[in-house]
Amino acid sequence: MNEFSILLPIIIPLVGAMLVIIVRRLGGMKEGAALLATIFSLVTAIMLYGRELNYSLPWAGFGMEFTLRLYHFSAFILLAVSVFAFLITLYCCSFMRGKSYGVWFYFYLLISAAMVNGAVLADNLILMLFFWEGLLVTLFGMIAIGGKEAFKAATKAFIIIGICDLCMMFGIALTGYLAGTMTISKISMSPGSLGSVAFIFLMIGAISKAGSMPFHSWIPDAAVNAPLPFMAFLPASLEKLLGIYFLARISLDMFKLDVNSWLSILLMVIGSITILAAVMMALIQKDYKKLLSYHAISQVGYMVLGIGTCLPVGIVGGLFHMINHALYKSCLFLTGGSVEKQAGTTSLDKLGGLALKMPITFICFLVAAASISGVPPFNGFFSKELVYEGALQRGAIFYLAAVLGSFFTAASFLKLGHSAFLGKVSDANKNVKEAAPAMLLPMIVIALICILFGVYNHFPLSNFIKPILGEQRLAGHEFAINTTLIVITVVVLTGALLHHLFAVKITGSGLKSADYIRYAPVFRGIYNRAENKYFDPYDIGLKIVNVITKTAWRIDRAVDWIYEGLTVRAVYLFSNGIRSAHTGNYSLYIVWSLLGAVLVLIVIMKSV
Amino acid sequence: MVLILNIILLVLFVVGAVWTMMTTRLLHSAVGLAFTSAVLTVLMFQLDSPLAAVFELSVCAGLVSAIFISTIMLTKRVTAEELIVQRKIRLASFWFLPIVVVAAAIVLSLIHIPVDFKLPEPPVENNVKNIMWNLRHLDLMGQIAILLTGVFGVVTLFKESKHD
Amino acid sequence: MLSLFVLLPFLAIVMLNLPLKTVTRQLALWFGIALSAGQVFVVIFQPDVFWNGTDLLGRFFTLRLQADNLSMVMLLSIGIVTFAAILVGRQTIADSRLRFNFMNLVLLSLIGMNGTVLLTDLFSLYIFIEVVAISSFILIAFQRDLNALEGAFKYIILSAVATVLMLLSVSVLLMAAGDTSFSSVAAAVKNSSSSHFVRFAIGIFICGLFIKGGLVPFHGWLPAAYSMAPAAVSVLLAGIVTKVSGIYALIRLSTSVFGPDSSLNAVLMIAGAVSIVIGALAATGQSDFKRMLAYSSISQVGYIILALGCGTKLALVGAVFHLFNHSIFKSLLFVNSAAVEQQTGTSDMDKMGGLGSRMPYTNATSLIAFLSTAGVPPLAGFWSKLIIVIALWQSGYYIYAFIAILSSIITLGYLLSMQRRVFFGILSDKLQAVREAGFGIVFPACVLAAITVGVGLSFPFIFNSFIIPIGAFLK
Amino acid sequence: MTNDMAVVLWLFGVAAALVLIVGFYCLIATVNLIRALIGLEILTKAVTLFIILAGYVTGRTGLAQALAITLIIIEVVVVVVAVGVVLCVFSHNKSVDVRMIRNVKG
Repeated sequence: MNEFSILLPIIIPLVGAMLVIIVRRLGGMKEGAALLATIFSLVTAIMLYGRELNYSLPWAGFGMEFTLRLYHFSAFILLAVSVFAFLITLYCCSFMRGKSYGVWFYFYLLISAAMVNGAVLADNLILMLFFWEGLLVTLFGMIAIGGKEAFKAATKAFIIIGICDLCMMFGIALTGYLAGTMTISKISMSPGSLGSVAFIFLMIGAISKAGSMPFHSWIPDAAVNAPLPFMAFLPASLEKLLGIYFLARISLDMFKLDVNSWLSILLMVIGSITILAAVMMALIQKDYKKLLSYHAISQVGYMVLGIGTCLPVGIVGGLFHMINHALYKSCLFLTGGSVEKQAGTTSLDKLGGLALKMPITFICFLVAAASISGVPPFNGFFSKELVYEGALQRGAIFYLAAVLGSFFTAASFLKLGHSAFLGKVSDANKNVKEAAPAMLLPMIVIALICILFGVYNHFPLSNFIKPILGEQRLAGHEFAINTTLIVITVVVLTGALLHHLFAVKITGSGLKSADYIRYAPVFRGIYNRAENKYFDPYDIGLKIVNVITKTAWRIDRAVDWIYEGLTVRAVYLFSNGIRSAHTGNYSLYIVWSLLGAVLVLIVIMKSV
Repeated sequence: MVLILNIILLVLFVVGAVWTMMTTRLLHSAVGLAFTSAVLTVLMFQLDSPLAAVFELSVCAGLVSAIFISTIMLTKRVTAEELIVQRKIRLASFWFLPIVVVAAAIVLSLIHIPVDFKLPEPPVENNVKNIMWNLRHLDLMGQIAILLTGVFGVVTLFKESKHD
Repeated sequence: MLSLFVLLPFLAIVMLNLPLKTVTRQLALWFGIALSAGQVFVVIFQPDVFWNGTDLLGRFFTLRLQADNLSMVMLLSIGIVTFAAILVGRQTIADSRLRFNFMNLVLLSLIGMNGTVLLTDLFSLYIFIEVVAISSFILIAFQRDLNALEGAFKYIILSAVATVLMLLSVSVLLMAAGDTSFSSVAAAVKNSSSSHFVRFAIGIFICGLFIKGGLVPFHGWLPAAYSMAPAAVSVLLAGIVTKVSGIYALIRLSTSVFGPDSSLNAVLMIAGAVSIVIGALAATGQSDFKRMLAYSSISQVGYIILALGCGTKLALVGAVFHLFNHSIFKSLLFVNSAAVEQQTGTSDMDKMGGLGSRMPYTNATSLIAFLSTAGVPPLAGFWSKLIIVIALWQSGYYIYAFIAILSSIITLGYLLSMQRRVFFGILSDKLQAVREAGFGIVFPACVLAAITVGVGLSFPFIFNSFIIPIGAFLK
Repeated sequence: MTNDMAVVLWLFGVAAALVLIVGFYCLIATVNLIRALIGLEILTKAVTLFIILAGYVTGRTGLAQALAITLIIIEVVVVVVAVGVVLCVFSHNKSVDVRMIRNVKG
């Protein structure tokens, strides 16, 4: 496998995308082509894993070379991306059967896979930016094909991420200027005054891609009307992988954050706020997919918090949480997809009692829900433990936020599970059958991986995550299980269960279990405002833009009037005046001449 | 003695000009013009340039006045009552001409601008005939051209063209 | 052999008026065409037999004529414009007797103009300006139309006022200098330049020439005379008469005789700028074709005087070059107006429209002419205006440069509206009978247009060889 | 410049200037075309006097007379042409009133 093979992860999905279009034209099986492409890319990812490859090509000059670098961290991300791409395509074979936009979905899926591979492999900041923006375009495309309503969400997403990418561009330029070179592997500097500014701008780009708090508002909108596999593919897994990968690269390699720099505190604060605010919003959702999307946002908080601690244990926890979250979040979205496909709707008040009708989906849901809430044997628990330990070392407040977050996560998933799968079967979905096998297979596979990563967690830790930090960082940090933390988490989880049972007894139905929080005195005001998008930066931006365009239009009208109205009328006014002065009476002309002569004489005689 | 004669002549000259302008009847104004021209001739004699004086007398006083009188004859006779109307209009627009002239006379006589440039040395050639005929041929050529223009002017402007 | 310029037309007139009337009556116009074409040929190709051959006539007369580059340019433009005017006259004047008189008068004005351009004496300048003036009075009035007579009368009265002013200053200068030749007057003005009388004389003379040149406060007669004169005469008048008798005299006197004098330059610049602006504004609202062209020529003459007032060598070159260009494209515009008037019978633009389809040549040449007037790049007008603006800028007169540029925009405006109203648009039903003007008018139009385009395109090459030497007359 | 010459210059100058003013006033204020031409003639007389005076003062009476004679001839031709124009106007309007020839305006 010579060094050209590093280009394969980018080229194969692209060729696959073209293939899908061509096959579609000739009337063949577009799903087949897509599957073939994803299998092929999975095989290459597996073969490439564990190799060190470099590839460089002069591209645009001025320090912008087409350099790619494959090492364990990017190989691991490549592997994860190709796994998810394959599973999602498999899932789509049946999910997309009835949909008209199937072709375009596969096309965008393959291209975004290529873009993420490219971004991860890229060793030059500009090249990474190129792929980063490619992903933005495919994201917009994938949401937009969801229909008229989805287009609005697509533009919203495009604008938010677009603006953050602008900040990232500025950050890249600044870093390039400070470091003198654009190749990522060569950049390493301590964040001085200008360096921290560059770090903040890059961080904005990373966490907006990952979808954390300040830039999250497009995800819930997209969740409602974008095609569901998109939610499983991009926001749940790929975006998180890429975003947190870049966050890790800038904080570990490029800027070498250390414990006492205010940037790590900033990261941790953002992480904890994201955890709490997003999960509070998730608690009150009435729609299956919206609830899951808010959870996607809150889980990012854990990762950001983990990396923000700058402690080896925290960073390892954050990275491990990244891969775990990708797993169980996509699995949850897939279960949501099968519920939507079979029951026809995802709003919780119409669902109920599907457990008996769709047993496998229910089991997969249980496994994923347990792991996301951090129930011990599953993978979520272990990565959260590491993050808890890191957060505790850095400050009790962060640890408290993390634990509270997982309490509410557990509560909301109990609510979701109770209202969607348990309870009496409503007559509408009496004859609901189990989802098609092609949809079930990916769910089962992912659930199994969740269990695998949970029980044998030292396997992913030792050969995926630890090498990222390198030996010298990990020296002297063995990850002993901290018993007190485990006890607290177990207590918290049982508390959540009891609270759920108690709330169900009071309100009578799983759905309303969280309503008492919704209408609590303080929370009601915040929730109402949040409901009608009061805090959403995107809508504030829209209002400002509206005002600007109106004033610009008025200025334009004024300039037009001055230009046409004023000058033309003035010229005609003067010309009429002058023309009417010529009365045709020659004695007037003689008077003019004599007056002119007097003036000339005054000027000439005066000068003597 | 000569000075007083000059002053009288100058006053006559100015009064003749003003009278030419003030009279209502056109014929009188033509006669006034001839009179002014005659006074100018005498003045020229005073300034010892006799040739120009004779020329002025014969051409201006004679020929030009003849032209004017003939044109006045050609145009419409002015009836009596039109005369009265014209006199009223004339007085309306010309009554303060003499006042302007008298005021200008007083002003000009008060301000006395000294001749502040040095006069050139006496001329080498002072004989009119010699200057005109030997030194300034270009002027002669110009005069011939003007006379020819006058001829063609008369031919085109006065000749009754066939159609009207 | 400079005197031939003045004597040959005399010979022609005498020959024309010999008793054998019938033969000369038809050939009359060909004499004129031959003479003006000959003059152009002589000036362009400078045959040395003509220029430095023995002046056999000169021995009999002491004419004291003298020609330098400025007079060369003037002689050239006199030749071209007279050639065009005679051709247009041949086409537009129907009555053969009138055509014969027209020819004689044009020859006389040719004598006057050639004389004015070559003479070196202040009083003969007055005489030859009078020759040109009287012949143009008669030329304006010779078709006896009431409006033309009114224009002629106004021109006579104001021209008389101009001559009175000029003679007054000649008498004062005679007192100061003793002789009326340019050199002695220049010497007198130089050594007694601070005296009130001499400055009064300079001022009065300049005002007389302003009236003759038609600059704004003194321009009353110009629109009436130009617009109401017969077609061929307005070509001659607008093309060259006012330029020779007014502008050339101003250039000659203000540079060599009255000497470089700051207050005189200031007066010239103010008069120039005012006439540019008022001429352009007055032309904007016009509905009569020739009256608009009259105001436009006031405005363009303003450019020449503005450059003259600026005083630097480049400015003077710009002024003389613009004078030559303007005489070409202004006479071209009047030739087009003659064609349009002959075909449609009126010069009121509101009654015209869509003539472009029926009169392609006139349309094309008028397009070239008005683009050159407005100063659009490839054409001659642009280069001369460019030189003027650069010269103004270099010598620091930023406001005047700004006025020059701004009003060339207004010029483009009203000429564009003229072109649109006359040539573009749909042909109204009354004008269906309109055909392209006869060869007699189209040929001079094409010649003049060719000159404008030729000078424009070849400007970069002839700039150093022909245009700069024009300034050589400036000491 | 002897002082009696200065006195003569000053006397004749004032008189000629006065006549000049009368001539200009007539040109501007008159209503009759022919009277305008007469005003023109008055102006010419004043100018002739100025030229002769200039000749007398500087002793160049010869040159002054030559110029004056030329001037007179030119003015005669101008008046003849002007009268021709006036007569043509008269043949059109049947009147020599100035207000009748004011229709070329704007």
